[in-house]
Amino acid sequence: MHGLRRLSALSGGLLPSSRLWIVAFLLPAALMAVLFLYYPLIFIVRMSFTEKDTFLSPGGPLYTITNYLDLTGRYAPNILVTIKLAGLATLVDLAFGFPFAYILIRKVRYRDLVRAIMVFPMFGALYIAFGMRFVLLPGGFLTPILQLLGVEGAQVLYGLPSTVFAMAIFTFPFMVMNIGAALSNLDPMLEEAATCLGARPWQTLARVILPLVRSGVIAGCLVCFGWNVGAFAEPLLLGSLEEQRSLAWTLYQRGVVQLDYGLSATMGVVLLALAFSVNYLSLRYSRGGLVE
Amino acid sequence: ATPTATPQPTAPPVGETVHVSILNRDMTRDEIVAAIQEEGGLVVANWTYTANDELVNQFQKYVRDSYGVNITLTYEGSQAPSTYLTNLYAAQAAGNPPPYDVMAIEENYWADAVAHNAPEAYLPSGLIPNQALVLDQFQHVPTSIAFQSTAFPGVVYSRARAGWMTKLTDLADPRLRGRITLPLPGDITAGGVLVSLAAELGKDYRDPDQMKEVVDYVVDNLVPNALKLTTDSSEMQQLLRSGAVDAVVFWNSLARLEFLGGNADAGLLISPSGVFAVNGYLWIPKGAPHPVLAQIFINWRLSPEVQLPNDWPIDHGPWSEFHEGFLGPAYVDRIPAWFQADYYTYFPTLDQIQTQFKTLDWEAYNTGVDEWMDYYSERLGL
Amino acid sequence: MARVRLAGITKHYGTTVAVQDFNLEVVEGEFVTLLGPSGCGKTTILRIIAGLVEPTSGQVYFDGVEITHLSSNARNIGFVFQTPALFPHLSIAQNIAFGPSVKGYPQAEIQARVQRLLAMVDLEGYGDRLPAQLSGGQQQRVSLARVLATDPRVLLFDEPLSALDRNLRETLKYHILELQRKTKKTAIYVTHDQSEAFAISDRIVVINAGRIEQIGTQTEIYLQPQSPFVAEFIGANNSLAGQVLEYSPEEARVAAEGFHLRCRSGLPLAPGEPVLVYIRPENIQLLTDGRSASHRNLWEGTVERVVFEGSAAQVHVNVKGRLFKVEVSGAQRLEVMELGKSPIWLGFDEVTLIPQKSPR
Amino acid sequence: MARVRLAGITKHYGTTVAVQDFNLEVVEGEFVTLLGPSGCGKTTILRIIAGLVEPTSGQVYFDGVEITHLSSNARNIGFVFQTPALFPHLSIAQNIAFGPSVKGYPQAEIQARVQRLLAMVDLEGYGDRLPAQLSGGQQQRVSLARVLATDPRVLLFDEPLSALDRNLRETLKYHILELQRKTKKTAIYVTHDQSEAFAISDRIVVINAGRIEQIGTQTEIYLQPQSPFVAEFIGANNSLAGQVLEYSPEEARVAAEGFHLRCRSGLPLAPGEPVLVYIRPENIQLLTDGRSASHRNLWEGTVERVVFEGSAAQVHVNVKGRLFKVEVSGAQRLEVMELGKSPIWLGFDEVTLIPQKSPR
Amino acid sequence: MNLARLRRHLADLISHAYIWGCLLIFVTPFLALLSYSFEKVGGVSLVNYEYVFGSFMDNLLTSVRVSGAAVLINLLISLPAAYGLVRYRYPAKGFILSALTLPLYTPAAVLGLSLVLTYNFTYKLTTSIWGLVFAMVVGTFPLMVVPIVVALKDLPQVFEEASLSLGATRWQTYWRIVFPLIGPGISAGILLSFVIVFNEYLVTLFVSPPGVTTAPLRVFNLVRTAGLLNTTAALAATLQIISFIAVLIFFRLFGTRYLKGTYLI
Ligand SMILES: Nc1ncnc2c1ncn2[C@@H]1O[C@H](COP(=O)(O)OP(=O)(O)OP(=O)(O)O)[C@@H](O)[C@H]1O
Ligand SMILES: Nc1ncnc2c1ncn2[C@@H]1O[C@H](COP(=O)(O)OP(=O)(O)OP(=O)(O)O)[C@@H](O)[C@H]1O
Ligand SMILES: [Mg+2]
Ligand SMILES: [Mg+2]
Repeated sequence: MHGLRRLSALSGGLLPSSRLWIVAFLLPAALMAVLFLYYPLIFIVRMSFTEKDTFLSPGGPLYTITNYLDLTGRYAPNILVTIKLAGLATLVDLAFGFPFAYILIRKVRYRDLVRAIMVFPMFGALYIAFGMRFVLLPGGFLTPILQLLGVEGAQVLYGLPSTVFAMAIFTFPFMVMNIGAALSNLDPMLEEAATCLGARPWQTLARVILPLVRSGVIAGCLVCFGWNVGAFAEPLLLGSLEEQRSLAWTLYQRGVVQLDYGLSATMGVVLLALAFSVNYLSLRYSRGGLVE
Repeated sequence: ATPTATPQPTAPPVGETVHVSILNRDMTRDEIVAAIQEEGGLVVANWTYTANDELVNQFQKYVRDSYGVNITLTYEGSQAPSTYLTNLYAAQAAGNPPPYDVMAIEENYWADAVAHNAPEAYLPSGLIPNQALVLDQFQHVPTSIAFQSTAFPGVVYSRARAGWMTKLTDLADPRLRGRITLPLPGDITAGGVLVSLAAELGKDYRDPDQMKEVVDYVVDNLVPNALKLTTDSSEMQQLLRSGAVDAVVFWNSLARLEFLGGNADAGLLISPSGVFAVNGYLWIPKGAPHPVLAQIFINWRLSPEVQLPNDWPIDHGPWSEFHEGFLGPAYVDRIPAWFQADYYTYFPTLDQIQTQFKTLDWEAYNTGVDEWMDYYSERLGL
Repeated sequence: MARVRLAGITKHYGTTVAVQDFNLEVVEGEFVTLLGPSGCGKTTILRIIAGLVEPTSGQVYFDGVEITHLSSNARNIGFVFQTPALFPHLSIAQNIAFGPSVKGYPQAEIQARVQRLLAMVDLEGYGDRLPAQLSGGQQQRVSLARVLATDPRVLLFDEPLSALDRNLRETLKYHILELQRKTKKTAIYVTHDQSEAFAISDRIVVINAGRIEQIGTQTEIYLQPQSPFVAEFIGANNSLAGQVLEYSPEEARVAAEGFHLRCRSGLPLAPGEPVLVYIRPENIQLLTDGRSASHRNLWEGTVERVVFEGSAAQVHVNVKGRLFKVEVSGAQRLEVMELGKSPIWLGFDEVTLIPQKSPR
Repeated sequence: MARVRLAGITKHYGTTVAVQDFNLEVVEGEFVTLLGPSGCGKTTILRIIAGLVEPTSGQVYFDGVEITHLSSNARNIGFVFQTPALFPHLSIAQNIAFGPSVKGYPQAEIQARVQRLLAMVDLEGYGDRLPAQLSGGQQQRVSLARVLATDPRVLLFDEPLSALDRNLRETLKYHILELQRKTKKTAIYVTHDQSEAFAISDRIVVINAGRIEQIGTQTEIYLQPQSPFVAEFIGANNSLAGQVLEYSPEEARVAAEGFHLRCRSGLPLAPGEPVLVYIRPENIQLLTDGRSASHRNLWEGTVERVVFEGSAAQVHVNVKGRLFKVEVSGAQRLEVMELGKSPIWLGFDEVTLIPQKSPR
Repeated sequence: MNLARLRRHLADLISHAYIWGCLLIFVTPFLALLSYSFEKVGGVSLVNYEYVFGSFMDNLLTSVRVSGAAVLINLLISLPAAYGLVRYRYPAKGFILSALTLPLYTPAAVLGLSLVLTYNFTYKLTTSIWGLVFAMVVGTFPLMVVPIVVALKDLPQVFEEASLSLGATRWQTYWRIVFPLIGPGISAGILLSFVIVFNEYLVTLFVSPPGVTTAPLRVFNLVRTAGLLNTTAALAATLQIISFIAVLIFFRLFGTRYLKGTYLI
């Protein structure tokens, strides 16, 4: 309140300076967020306490907490798988993304071209998963190479490695973007200063670069993890039974296929909690200063 | 090929009327045309067909040719038929018109819908003279009629690599480790297989506890052999063809699709303990916004020209998807020449249909399925 | 402590020629400044010496040993950048300790050095602060200390003062000079500010478009510019193009754009030779009565404008339709404020003559 | 064209007081400069006049009419910003036409103005270019033209030259001055650069921490600073604190930090009164033999360091253990280069005295 | 000596090879789809693309309509929001921005489920396409607003001040100065939200009303029911090609500056 009142003094003559204006500017966005995000989310929290699809029945919903018991009991492995997949994909992103970002920012002149091509994964995990399956399926592009390596296609196709790999491709740009942003804020002069002071490349990396892009790395990891927690198409198309247990997919299976909306909503709530908490942290690391 | 054979129009000749029970009206041709014009289009819920482009074109053409009206046919393909029911029940509970005019999905869903009092009584109808072509065993008058007669989930296997297979329980054979696919839990694909397995294992599908024993058998003996749990037919086809798996558990139609696609190695396994048909049925939800077109569609779908579309410009593979066995004697002599030699390898004779295909007690099935299907999910960890 | 020699250094960036056939020898303990306008290649040369950029051709020698392709971290140089470039996550002491520590010096030795250097740059007690807690000038002093901590053979400075404000610049300039004198290290300093170059250098290398224009001491550069570029860059603002009329070792007579000039010239000039004539604003005296003056050249003109600038005043004088700038300092700068559009005399002796076809 | 009056303007930003009780009257056609260090509130005052910031209290009058709360777009002012702030998506001509066009002038009239103004700032033929295709100096000239296009009542300049390099600054400075003289518009100019202020102003307002320190012409400010702040800001570098020993209208005698000084003072001073003494480096003469000189003050010292800066040299002289700076210009600046640590005499007459408890 | 030089060149070579290797992996799925889409029994053919402009045209048009509506509404909401977030000072601004951008972090399946449970099942708003549109708007709002916020923050306030001091009204200032100058940011927002909405299938899978099948959903459904047909591959490839062309056009016009801070680049 006090801050708002001070507003007119701060903005002086430049801006239409009344509290009403701020409200007017932000109202449509707020309305939309509340109507189409927060209200439905609160709604599924309620739904997660109802039994199966009883909320549809004329007699009204039956309330229960068994969904949560189920989730922490029977579905605990599913939560763990979800976290495992997202975690591994994040690690893969980090391992490949850091050098990628470094080379991109420090050595590459055709950066816009690279960025344009890097947009491909963003078109959706669906295409990636289809494409990967298509490439890896026996008879696909990679079959000759795999045969050369003595691997049987089908073994590579379904399982942890291919699922994690597809997930990692999808979120790779997020990792590169975050680390790249941190790196481009890091003055190359600092690296040169370290070199001139006699530091070998690995000393420069360990003692100057890494400490200074730490927040970018953490933010990148968190964002990747947050997105991958909701992975759907990759486990469905590329996972074995184990990977297919990931929550977003089970949620769909339980809710839409088996009409257990209560349980499905519960999984939604858990996923949401996972994604939000992780991304809240990443916001703090990467974008807090955007408007403040 | 030029499409010549057009199904007979359902419209009465000028001057005469037909009785349309759903509207409880006698309608002249002009009234029907007016109704079609008014309705303008319809939505069909169906998840099985891939040749739906051609189907859409042909039906629109048929209406244009027969009544001189351009209409739109929306052919809703969805991966989960249960979504249709949820959408339908939700709309009906809200007092909204249902989102679909024709439901073309498996019998069990019809049974579920009946339990929800969702289907409309529309048979017999003057707009559906083709009803007469269909055997009684494929009719649930007044609410539904089959457009398939021999669909069932089962095993399709490689004759070359697994020619020794004779029954469903052979899927547990150690020779098949990592070389089969199984359906995901959830819908009738998994349900149908489990029911057939129950018969093979001597269990009663009506008893959920016995079905759980079947589930245990599957999880303990079959799942370890599975390369992938999937309900994605193309994936199965490709795996089968490339030799990555020796047998897949899916619908019987896959075998002939493979054959028609040039893979003569795919064989269809029919369990010695018999076959439970899980056919697709056509019904109209209560309050459907386009009842006249819905019935014209149903009638058209039942016509021999559409069941065995010899004159459409479509490939052999998709061709077979319109035909799931004879619905009655009227269809028998429409088998195309190019398929006659192999027809009875992949389709039963009318005789076999009438004697070997067993009907499920869908009420009993629907009462118990949630329980044991959930158990299946649980055992799989899904 | 080291001799630095650049032999025929050339550097191309794509089609840009940043440095062209650059030869320079810097002796031990000397303070050499590279002076030139923006983009002339100063930084590139410095970075080639530092090993941060590889020359397209040519060699770099330290103490007679070629090190052209030696990596930067093995050269033992001290590079002071335009910005302090302190490691923001390390304390001041850790920053200074960085060099010795990556070289694996013993801890006790490192601590001792840090303390000594903090004292040397007048920042005792600041060791535990982070760079962000220091002012710009203090930071630049820390960066000096950090560079000295590894006891480098050569000190390289790339416009280390240009990001600071004027007062700080003055102070730090002397600080740098004193440190260099104290440590007796060879220093190569880059700047585009001539007064900075004049203030601290033993020798100045004037660079234009990647080439050396002139090498010399401050006064050589200032009094005997050897090319129009140097003359203009050093600020001889009044320039005329003319021809030698007469030449004797004592005096040359030049006709330029309608003016007659008498001047001395170090170079022998042939009559008829085209020359550029530069007259520095601060070398001209304003005389209210010119007839009694003893200047070699004495012109009459009218004052067009007087601009008071504090410690000096700029007077623009119109002589035969051409404006000449005169810089007036001392007590006279206050008197000229009162001048209207009055007639006035310009008297001057020092004139710079540069043959127009002098080799560049 | 308009009189501008600020009456008791105060501006608070939260707890920061940016401007405190500011009173100023600028007459028609006058060129007034606000001079002060960074953060002293210059920009704030200018923006209050422009209507871009509302004062916390106090009034702004144009031609006697209060406009304190009038919105900026209704004031008819011309504001030239530090950066040219040309609209990058509009051509030069469209930029100039922007003001007249939002005011709905007829097209023909707008075109005529644009042409006239392009000519006025020497940019004919540049109308179709985009701002990015012009150099910084040209851009700033366009921004002048853009501002003049609406025929504003007052011209406001907020350090319009500080983003340009030195040479451009010189040229544009005169350009601005000439345009102002030609159009006879009231101008208020903000800068932190004293030589800029001296060069162009009718009157200078020296500001410190949001308050006026002194208002006066260039020479008043330079020769008679009325507070230690002004004296130091204007650059009287040698300062001493002392006490008046004797006072007569012709001469005051002061003892300061062990030195004796004789000087004139405009103010009457009582003996014993504490004063600050400022001696400008450029007011001191270096004499190799002091005994024959006629300066009021004559001190002996030794040269500590000579810094050649081109048109001048800085000599640091140690007198009784204290360093004094002397600026040497003219021919002597070359001679002092040769001075070693030799004894030397400082002679000077002009000394600035400021009572230490002078009201601020 | 020359060895040192060789080593540097080799390091450079490896660096660039690494970048291109990664890029190749990114585009492999697309290239696979593309090559498959040209396959036809007995050779290479464009015939599969006839379907894209035949029976898939409806889906494409639906996609275009949904994307268009979503992007437009998004823009109308985002412009004032961004202005209010950047140009005013008030407490908890960062919190408000976070709250508005959270949808980006909501797993699509959860967003879809919550919307379908709330609006389709509970409030029975099943038949309208607007549910889908708004689901898209809320999901991509952050992608629209963040580039605009970045552009506005990058836009020195001095342009607005200059405009005002030259006599322009506030509306004239917005229309003639602010909007054109944050054009690249607006375009970045449009690009990002378009690319995402245009390719979104998961939220659509939940919330699309009967009879409304967007192109990506069609791809998903077809692949799940009919397998990966050449024609489906053609549709999927077409979607990606359209998206990529949009990206290329944008990059050519505006570069990547305004994509910074948008999670994507
Ligand atoms: N990495 C690079 N790539 C391409 N061209 C470069 C690079 N570095 C410098 N140049 C070009 O080489 C020339 C010399 O640049 P350099 O930085 O050495 O000049 P400088 O004298 O230090 O200028 P300044 O005073 O502006 O720092 C310039 O034309 C510059 O544009
Ligand atoms: N919008 C603002 N919010 C808070 N404080 C401000 C604002 N604008 C200026 N100030 C403060 O008011 C004081 C005066 O600022 P102002 O910009 O007027 O100084 P200035 O003399 O123009 O300085 P400079 O020479 O650096 O431009 C400073 O302390 C500054 O930090
Ligand atoms: Mg440089
Ligand atoms: Mg300012």
